[in-house]
Amino acid sequence: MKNKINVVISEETLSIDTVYQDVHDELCGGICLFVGTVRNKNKGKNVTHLDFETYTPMALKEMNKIGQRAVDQYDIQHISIFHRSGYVGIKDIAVIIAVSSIHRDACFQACQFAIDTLKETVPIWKKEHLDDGSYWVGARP
Amino acid sequence: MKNKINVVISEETLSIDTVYQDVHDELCGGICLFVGTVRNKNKGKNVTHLDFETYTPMALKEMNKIGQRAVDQYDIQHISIFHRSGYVGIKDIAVIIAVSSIHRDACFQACQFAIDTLKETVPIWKKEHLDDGSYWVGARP
Amino acid sequence: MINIKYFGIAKEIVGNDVAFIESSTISVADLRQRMNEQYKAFKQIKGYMVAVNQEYAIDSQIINADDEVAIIPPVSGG
Amino acid sequence: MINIKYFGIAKEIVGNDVAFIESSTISVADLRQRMNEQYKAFKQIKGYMVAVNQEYAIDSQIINADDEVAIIPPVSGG
Repeated sequence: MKNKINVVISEETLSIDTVYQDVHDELCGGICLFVGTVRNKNKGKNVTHLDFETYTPMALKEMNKIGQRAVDQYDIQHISIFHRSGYVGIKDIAVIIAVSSIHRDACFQACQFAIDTLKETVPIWKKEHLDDGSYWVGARP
Repeated sequence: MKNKINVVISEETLSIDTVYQDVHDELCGGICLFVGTVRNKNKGKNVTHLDFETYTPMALKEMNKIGQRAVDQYDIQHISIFHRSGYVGIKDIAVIIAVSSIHRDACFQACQFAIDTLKETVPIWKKEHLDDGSYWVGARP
Repeated sequence: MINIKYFGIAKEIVGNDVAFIESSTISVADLRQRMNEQYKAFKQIKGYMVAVNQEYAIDSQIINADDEVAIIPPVSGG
Repeated sequence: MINIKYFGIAKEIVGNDVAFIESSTISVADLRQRMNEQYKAFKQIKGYMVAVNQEYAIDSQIINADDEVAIIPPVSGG
Protein backbone atom coordinates (compact mmCIF):
# COMPACT_ATOMS: atom_id res chain seq x y z
CA MET A 1 0.00 0.00 0.00
CA LYS A 2 1.17 3.48 -0.85
CA ASN A 3 2.55 5.63 1.95
CA LYS A 4 0.17 8.37 2.96
CA ILE A 5 1.37 11.71 4.26
CA ASN A 6 -1.18 14.10 5.69
CA VAL A 7 -0.52 17.53 7.21
CA VAL A 8 -3.07 19.87 8.73
CA ILE A 9 -3.04 23.26 10.43
CA SER A 10 -6.28 23.86 12.26
CA GLU A 11 -7.88 26.59 14.35
CA GLU A 12 -10.07 23.95 16.00
CA THR A 13 -9.35 21.54 18.85
CA LEU A 14 -7.30 18.59 17.63
CA SER A 15 -8.67 15.07 18.04
CA ILE A 16 -6.22 12.27 18.79
CA ASP A 17 -8.66 9.75 17.39
CA THR A 18 -8.86 11.57 14.05
CA VAL A 19 -5.08 11.52 13.66
CA TYR A 20 -4.91 7.90 14.80
CA GLN A 21 -7.55 6.80 12.26
CA ASP A 22 -5.63 8.71 9.62
CA VAL A 23 -2.57 6.44 9.86
CA HIS A 24 -4.23 3.20 10.91
CA ASP A 25 -4.67 0.39 8.44
CA GLU A 26 -4.81 -3.37 8.62
CA LEU A 27 -1.16 -3.79 7.58
CA CYS A 28 0.13 -1.83 10.57
CA GLY A 29 1.10 -3.49 13.79
CA GLY A 30 2.32 -0.38 15.58
CA ILE A 31 1.31 3.23 15.81
CA CYS A 32 3.31 5.83 17.70
CA LEU A 33 1.66 9.11 18.57
CA PHE A 34 3.24 12.21 19.99
CA VAL A 35 0.90 14.71 21.57
CA GLY A 36 2.30 18.09 22.53
CA THR A 37 0.25 19.93 25.11
CA VAL A 38 0.42 23.30 26.81
CA ARG A 39 2.07 23.36 30.21
CA ASN A 40 0.89 25.68 32.95
CA LYS A 41 4.45 26.60 33.90
CA ASN A 42 7.54 27.61 32.01
CA LYS A 43 10.73 28.51 33.87
CA GLY A 44 8.75 29.06 37.04
CA LYS A 45 6.25 31.46 35.45
CA ASN A 46 2.52 30.80 35.28
CA VAL A 47 1.37 30.36 31.71
CA THR A 48 -2.24 31.34 31.00
CA HIS A 49 -2.42 30.31 27.33
CA LEU A 50 -0.52 30.29 24.04
CA ASP A 51 -1.12 31.90 20.70
CA PHE A 52 0.23 30.18 17.61
CA GLU A 53 0.93 32.25 14.56
CA THR A 54 1.52 30.29 11.36
CA TYR A 55 2.87 31.06 7.92
CA THR A 56 0.36 28.51 6.76
CA PRO A 57 1.26 27.68 3.15
CA MET A 58 4.98 27.42 3.91
CA ALA A 59 4.33 25.58 7.19
CA LEU A 60 2.28 22.97 5.34
CA LYS A 61 5.06 22.59 2.78
CA GLU A 62 7.65 22.09 5.53
CA MET A 63 5.38 19.63 7.33
CA ASN A 64 5.00 17.69 4.08
CA LYS A 65 8.78 17.62 3.68
CA ILE A 66 9.07 16.13 7.16
CA GLY A 67 6.53 13.48 6.22
CA GLN A 68 8.38 12.71 3.02
CA ARG A 69 11.73 12.48 4.79
CA ALA A 70 10.21 10.21 7.44
CA VAL A 71 8.89 7.89 4.72
CA ASP A 72 12.27 7.92 2.97
CA GLN A 73 14.34 7.33 6.10
CA TYR A 74 12.22 4.89 8.10
CA ASP A 75 10.24 1.81 7.20
CA ILE A 76 6.85 3.32 7.96
CA GLN A 77 3.41 3.13 6.40
CA HIS A 78 1.72 6.47 7.03
CA ILE A 79 2.42 9.72 8.86
CA SER A 80 0.09 12.53 9.83
CA ILE A 81 1.07 15.83 11.40
CA PHE A 82 -1.63 18.09 12.82
CA HIS A 83 -0.80 21.48 14.34
CA ARG A 84 -2.98 24.09 15.98
CA SER A 85 -3.09 27.77 15.13
CA GLY A 86 -4.52 30.56 17.23
CA TYR A 87 -5.47 30.45 20.91
CA VAL A 88 -4.51 27.28 22.77
CA GLY A 89 -5.34 26.93 26.47
CA ILE A 90 -3.52 25.09 29.26
CA LYS A 91 -3.63 21.30 28.81
CA ASP A 92 -4.92 21.75 25.26
CA ILE A 93 -3.20 20.01 22.40
CA ALA A 94 -0.80 22.03 20.25
CA VAL A 95 0.43 19.26 17.98
CA ILE A 96 -0.27 15.61 17.22
CA ILE A 97 2.02 13.42 15.14
CA ALA A 98 1.00 9.85 14.34
CA VAL A 99 3.12 7.29 12.52
CA SER A 100 2.14 3.74 11.62
CA SER A 101 4.50 0.95 10.72
CA ILE A 102 4.53 -2.79 10.31
CA HIS A 103 7.20 -3.18 12.98
CA ARG A 104 7.29 -0.87 15.93
CA ASP A 105 10.84 0.51 16.09
CA ALA A 106 10.30 2.46 12.88
CA CYS A 107 7.21 4.28 14.12
CA PHE A 108 8.97 5.47 17.28
CA GLN A 109 12.01 6.69 15.37
CA ALA A 110 10.00 8.43 12.68
CA CYS A 111 7.66 10.07 15.19
CA GLN A 112 10.54 11.47 17.22
CA PHE A 113 12.32 12.61 14.06
CA ALA A 114 9.14 14.38 12.96
CA ILE A 115 8.57 16.34 16.17
CA ASP A 116 12.26 17.22 16.50
CA THR A 117 12.37 18.50 12.93
CA LEU A 118 9.04 20.29 13.17
CA LYS A 119 10.41 22.33 16.04
CA GLU A 120 13.39 23.36 13.92
CA THR A 121 11.98 24.00 10.48
CA VAL A 122 8.24 24.65 10.40
CA PRO A 123 7.34 28.37 10.36
CA ILE A 124 5.02 28.46 13.33
CA TRP A 125 5.53 30.82 16.25
CA LYS A 126 4.36 30.46 19.80
CA LYS A 127 3.54 33.47 21.93
CA GLU A 128 3.40 32.47 25.56
CA HIS A 129 1.03 34.48 27.71
CA LEU A 130 1.95 34.71 31.38
CA ASP A 131 0.27 36.26 34.40
CA ASP A 132 2.45 39.31 33.89
CA GLY A 133 2.98 39.70 30.16
CA SER A 134 3.72 37.73 27.05
CA TYR A 135 6.67 36.89 24.80
CA TRP A 136 7.58 35.05 21.61
CA VAL A 137 9.19 31.78 22.63
CA GLY A 138 12.80 31.36 21.51
CA ALA A 139 12.96 34.71 19.71
CA ARG A 140 15.49 36.42 21.97
CA PRO A 141 19.11 35.43 22.46
CA MET B 1 3.34 15.93 41.56
CA LYS B 2 3.69 12.25 42.33
CA ASN B 3 4.30 9.85 39.47
CA LYS B 4 1.24 7.80 38.63
CA ILE B 5 1.50 4.27 37.30
CA ASN B 6 -1.66 2.59 36.06
CA VAL B 7 -1.98 -0.86 34.53
CA VAL B 8 -5.13 -2.48 33.20
CA ILE B 9 -6.05 -5.75 31.52
CA SER B 10 -9.45 -5.52 29.92
CA GLU B 11 -11.82 -7.75 27.95
CA GLU B 12 -13.37 -4.63 26.43
CA THR B 13 -12.26 -2.47 23.50
CA LEU B 14 -9.46 -0.13 24.57
CA SER B 15 -9.91 3.62 24.23
CA ILE B 16 -6.90 5.73 23.29
CA ASP B 17 -8.54 8.77 24.83
CA THR B 18 -8.97 7.03 28.18
CA VAL B 19 -5.29 6.13 28.34
CA TYR B 20 -4.30 9.60 27.14
CA GLN B 21 -6.40 11.30 29.83
CA ASP B 22 -4.87 8.95 32.37
CA VAL B 23 -1.36 10.38 31.93
CA HIS B 24 -2.21 13.93 30.93
CA ASP B 25 -1.79 16.75 33.39
CA GLU B 26 -0.98 20.42 33.21
CA LEU B 27 2.70 19.92 34.01
CA CYS B 28 3.28 17.73 30.97
CA GLY B 29 4.41 19.12 27.67
CA GLY B 30 4.70 15.83 25.84
CA ILE B 31 2.82 12.58 25.72
CA CYS B 32 3.98 9.58 23.72
CA LEU B 33 1.51 6.82 23.00
CA PHE B 34 2.17 3.44 21.49
CA VAL B 35 -0.82 1.62 20.08
CA GLY B 36 -0.37 -2.00 19.06
CA THR B 37 -2.99 -3.25 16.63
CA VAL B 38 -3.77 -6.54 14.97
CA ARG B 39 -2.43 -6.98 11.45
CA ASN B 40 -4.32 -8.95 8.81
CA LYS B 41 -1.15 -10.72 7.65
CA ASN B 42 1.70 -12.49 9.36
CA LYS B 43 4.44 -14.14 7.31
CA GLY B 44 2.19 -14.17 4.28
CA LYS B 45 -0.74 -15.87 6.04
CA ASN B 46 -4.17 -14.28 6.45
CA VAL B 47 -4.93 -13.60 10.08
CA THR B 48 -8.61 -13.65 11.03
CA HIS B 49 -8.30 -12.63 14.70
CA LEU B 50 -6.26 -13.11 17.86
CA ASP B 51 -7.02 -14.54 21.24
CA PHE B 52 -5.09 -13.24 24.22
CA GLU B 53 -4.72 -15.44 27.26
CA THR B 54 -3.45 -13.70 30.38
CA TYR B 55 -2.12 -14.78 33.73
CA THR B 56 -3.83 -11.72 35.03
CA PRO B 57 -2.52 -11.15 38.57
CA MET B 58 1.08 -11.81 37.57
CA ALA B 59 0.70 -9.86 34.32
CA LEU B 60 -0.51 -6.83 36.27
CA LYS B 61 2.44 -7.19 38.65
CA GLU B 62 4.89 -7.33 35.74
CA MET B 63 3.20 -4.37 34.05
CA ASN B 64 3.51 -2.43 37.30
CA LYS B 65 7.21 -3.30 37.46
CA ILE B 66 7.64 -1.91 33.95
CA GLY B 67 5.91 1.28 35.02
CA GLN B 68 8.10 1.54 38.11
CA ARG B 69 11.29 0.95 36.12
CA ALA B 70 10.19 3.54 33.55
CA VAL B 71 9.67 6.08 36.33
CA ASP B 72 13.05 5.20 37.88
CA GLN B 73 15.01 5.29 34.61
CA TYR B 74 13.43 8.19 32.72
CA ASP B 75 12.34 11.66 33.71
CA ILE B 76 8.65 11.04 33.17
CA GLN B 77 5.47 12.07 34.94
CA HIS B 78 2.97 9.27 34.46
CA ILE B 79 2.71 5.97 32.63
CA SER B 80 -0.31 3.84 31.83
CA ILE B 81 -0.28 0.41 30.23
CA PHE B 82 -3.55 -1.11 29.01
CA HIS B 83 -3.69 -4.58 27.47
CA ARG B 84 -6.56 -6.55 26.00
CA SER B 85 -7.53 -10.08 26.87
CA GLY B 86 -9.76 -12.43 24.90
CA TYR B 87 -10.88 -12.06 21.28
CA VAL B 88 -9.28 -9.20 19.34
CA GLY B 89 -10.23 -8.65 15.70
CA ILE B 90 -8.18 -7.29 12.78
CA LYS B 91 -7.31 -3.59 13.20
CA ASP B 92 -8.44 -3.72 16.82
CA ILE B 93 -6.16 -2.50 19.56
CA ALA B 94 -4.20 -5.07 21.57
CA VAL B 95 -2.17 -2.70 23.74
CA ILE B 96 -1.89 1.00 24.51
CA ILE B 97 1.00 2.53 26.41
CA ALA B 98 0.96 6.23 27.25
CA VAL B 99 3.77 8.17 28.91
CA SER B 100 3.77 11.83 29.83
CA SER B 101 6.79 13.94 30.56
CA ILE B 102 7.79 17.56 30.95
CA HIS B 103 10.30 17.29 28.09
CA ARG B 104 9.61 15.05 25.16
CA ASP B 105 12.68 12.83 24.79
CA ALA B 106 11.89 11.05 28.04
CA CYS B 107 8.37 10.07 27.03
CA PHE B 108 9.57 8.50 23.77
CA GLN B 109 12.32 6.54 25.49
CA ALA B 110 10.11 5.34 28.31
CA CYS B 111 7.28 4.35 25.97
CA GLN B 112 9.58 2.30 23.78
CA PHE B 113 11.22 0.73 26.83
CA ALA B 114 7.78 -0.20 28.14
CA ILE B 115 6.52 -1.93 25.00
CA ASP B 116 9.86 -3.70 24.44
CA THR B 117 9.87 -4.98 28.02
CA LEU B 118 6.18 -5.89 28.01
CA LYS B 119 6.81 -8.18 25.07
CA GLU B 120 9.58 -9.92 27.01
CA THR B 121 8.28 -10.22 30.53
CA VAL B 122 4.51 -9.93 30.85
CA PRO B 123 2.71 -13.30 31.00
CA ILE B 124 0.26 -12.79 28.17
CA TRP B 125 -0.03 -15.18 25.24
CA LYS B 126 -1.31 -14.51 21.79
CA LYS B 127 -2.99 -17.21 19.74
CA GLU B 128 -3.09 -16.20 16.12
CA HIS B 129 -6.04 -17.53 14.15
CA LEU B 130 -5.44 -17.96 10.42
CA ASP B 131 -7.65 -19.02 7.54
CA ASP B 132 -6.28 -22.51 7.94
CA GLY B 133 -5.57 -23.05 11.61
CA SER B 134 -4.19 -21.35 14.67
CA TYR B 135 -1.01 -21.29 16.71
CA TRP B 136 0.54 -19.78 19.81
CA VAL B 137 2.84 -16.99 18.68
CA GLY B 138 6.51 -17.48 19.57
CA ALA B 139 5.95 -20.77 21.38
CA ARG B 140 7.82 -23.06 18.99
CA PRO B 141 11.55 -22.98 18.28
CA MET C 1 0.52 -32.05 46.25
CA ILE C 2 1.48 -28.90 44.43
CA ASN C 3 -1.02 -27.20 42.12
CA ILE C 4 0.42 -25.88 38.90
CA LYS C 5 -1.21 -23.48 36.49
CA TYR C 6 -0.61 -23.84 32.77
CA PHE C 7 -1.00 -21.17 30.12
CA GLY C 8 -0.91 -20.87 26.35
CA ILE C 9 0.69 -23.78 24.57
CA ALA C 10 1.52 -25.48 27.88
CA LYS C 11 -2.17 -25.52 28.76
CA GLU C 12 -2.93 -27.10 25.40
CA ILE C 13 -0.29 -29.78 25.95
CA VAL C 14 -1.44 -30.59 29.47
CA GLY C 15 -5.08 -30.42 28.40
CA ASN C 16 -6.06 -28.42 31.45
CA ASP C 17 -5.27 -25.09 33.05
CA VAL C 18 -4.39 -26.66 36.42
CA ALA C 19 -2.71 -29.94 37.21
CA PHE C 20 -0.97 -31.41 40.24
CA ILE C 21 2.27 -33.05 41.06
CA GLU C 22 2.68 -35.40 43.98
CA SER C 23 5.17 -33.60 46.10
CA SER C 24 5.21 -31.39 49.15
CA THR C 25 8.41 -29.51 48.38
CA ILE C 26 10.49 -29.46 45.23
CA SER C 27 13.07 -27.25 43.54
CA VAL C 28 12.19 -25.46 40.32
CA ALA C 29 14.85 -27.54 38.54
CA ASP C 30 13.29 -30.80 39.75
CA LEU C 31 9.83 -29.55 38.84
CA ARG C 32 11.07 -28.85 35.31
CA GLN C 33 12.48 -32.35 35.05
CA ARG C 34 9.21 -33.93 36.19
CA MET C 35 7.20 -31.74 33.83
CA ASN C 36 9.39 -32.66 30.90
CA GLU C 37 9.07 -36.37 31.67
CA GLN C 38 5.32 -36.22 32.19
CA TYR C 39 4.58 -34.02 29.15
CA LYS C 40 6.92 -35.04 26.34
CA ALA C 41 5.44 -32.36 24.11
CA PHE C 42 7.05 -29.70 26.35
CA LYS C 43 10.21 -30.46 24.34
CA GLN C 44 8.51 -28.87 21.35
CA ILE C 45 8.16 -25.57 23.20
CA LYS C 46 10.90 -23.01 22.79
CA GLY C 47 11.36 -23.17 26.56
CA TYR C 48 9.37 -21.99 29.52
CA MET C 49 9.77 -20.10 32.74
CA VAL C 50 8.44 -21.15 36.10
CA ALA C 51 6.70 -18.57 38.25
CA VAL C 52 6.31 -19.03 41.98
CA ASN C 53 3.82 -16.79 43.73
CA GLN C 54 3.56 -14.70 40.58
CA GLU C 55 7.29 -14.02 40.32
CA TYR C 56 9.73 -15.58 37.86
CA ALA C 57 11.77 -18.20 39.72
CA ILE C 58 15.30 -19.48 39.22
CA ASP C 59 16.08 -23.21 39.13
CA SER C 60 17.41 -23.34 42.68
CA GLN C 61 14.25 -21.89 44.22
CA ILE C 62 12.28 -24.24 46.45
CA ILE C 63 8.55 -24.61 45.92
CA ASN C 64 6.35 -25.38 48.90
CA ALA C 65 2.89 -26.90 48.97
CA ASP C 66 0.85 -23.73 49.23
CA ASP C 67 2.83 -21.73 46.67
CA GLU C 68 1.14 -20.56 43.50
CA VAL C 69 3.15 -22.17 40.71
CA ALA C 70 2.75 -21.45 37.00
CA ILE C 71 4.35 -22.73 33.80
CA ILE C 72 5.06 -19.72 31.58
CA PRO C 73 5.75 -20.58 27.93
CA PRO C 74 7.29 -17.83 25.77
CA VAL C 75 5.13 -14.75 26.24
CA SER C 76 3.70 -12.91 23.24
CA GLY C 77 1.72 -9.94 24.49
CA GLY C 78 1.66 -6.57 22.87
CA MET D 1 8.92 47.25 -4.84
CA ILE D 2 9.19 43.93 -3.05
CA ASN D 3 6.50 42.90 -0.57
CA ILE D 4 7.75 41.23 2.56
CA LYS D 5 5.71 39.25 5.08
CA TYR D 6 6.64 39.43 8.74
CA PHE D 7 5.78 36.93 11.42
CA GLY D 8 6.03 36.58 15.18
CA ILE D 9 8.43 38.97 16.85
CA ALA D 10 9.42 40.44 13.46
CA LYS D 11 5.81 41.42 12.83
CA GLU D 12 5.70 43.08 16.24
CA ILE D 13 8.87 45.03 15.53
CA VAL D 14 7.74 46.14 12.07
CA GLY D 15 4.25 46.87 13.36
CA ASN D 16 2.60 45.21 10.41
CA ASP D 17 2.43 41.82 8.76
CA VAL D 18 3.46 43.16 5.35
CA ALA D 19 5.86 45.92 4.42
CA PHE D 20 7.73 46.95 1.29
CA ILE D 21 11.22 47.75 0.25
CA GLU D 22 12.01 49.97 -2.69
CA SER D 23 13.83 47.62 -4.97
CA SER D 24 13.11 45.49 -8.00
CA THR D 25 15.79 42.89 -7.43
CA ILE D 26 18.00 42.27 -4.39
CA SER D 27 20.02 39.47 -2.87
CA VAL D 28 18.94 37.93 0.40
CA ALA D 29 22.15 39.26 1.99
CA ASP D 30 21.37 42.81 0.88
CA LEU D 31 17.78 42.45 2.01
CA ARG D 32 19.01 41.42 5.46
CA GLN D 33 21.28 44.47 5.61
CA ARG D 34 18.44 46.82 4.68
CA MET D 35 16.09 45.15 7.15
CA ASN D 36 18.63 45.48 9.94
CA GLU D 37 19.20 49.15 9.17
CA GLN D 38 15.50 49.95 8.89
CA TYR D 39 14.42 47.97 11.99
CA LYS D 40 17.13 48.35 14.62
CA ALA D 41 15.17 46.07 16.96
CA PHE D 42 15.93 43.15 14.64
CA LYS D 43 19.28 43.07 16.43
CA GLN D 44 17.43 41.91 19.54
CA ILE D 45 16.17 38.83 17.74
CA LYS D 46 18.22 35.69 17.98
CA GLY D 47 18.46 35.75 14.19
CA TYR D 48 16.04 35.13 11.37
CA MET D 49 15.76 33.23 8.14
CA VAL D 50 14.51 34.63 4.87
CA ALA D 51 12.05 32.58 2.86
CA VAL D 52 11.55 33.17 -0.86
CA ASN D 53 8.48 31.61 -2.42
CA GLN D 54 7.91 29.62 0.76
CA GLU D 55 11.37 28.04 0.78
CA TYR D 56 14.26 28.92 3.07
CA ALA D 57 16.77 30.99 1.08
CA ILE D 58 20.54 31.34 1.35
CA ASP D 59 22.24 34.76 1.37
CA SER D 60 23.31 34.61 -2.28
CA GLN D 61 19.80 34.00 -3.60
CA ILE D 62 18.35 36.82 -5.71
CA ILE D 63 14.87 38.09 -4.94
CA ASN D 64 12.74 39.42 -7.79
CA ALA D 65 9.76 41.74 -7.66
CA ASP D 66 7.00 39.16 -7.75
CA ASP D 67 8.57 36.71 -5.32
CA GLU D 68 6.84 35.95 -2.04
CA VAL D 69 9.35 36.98 0.60
CA ALA D 70 9.03 36.33 4.34
CA ILE D 71 11.08 37.13 7.42
CA ILE D 72 11.18 34.02 9.60
CA PRO D 73 12.30 34.64 13.18
CA PRO D 74 13.24 31.56 15.26
CA VAL D 75 10.35 29.14 14.93
CA SER D 76 8.70 27.68 18.03
CA GLY D 77 5.97 25.31 16.92
CA GLY D 78 5.14 22.02 18.59
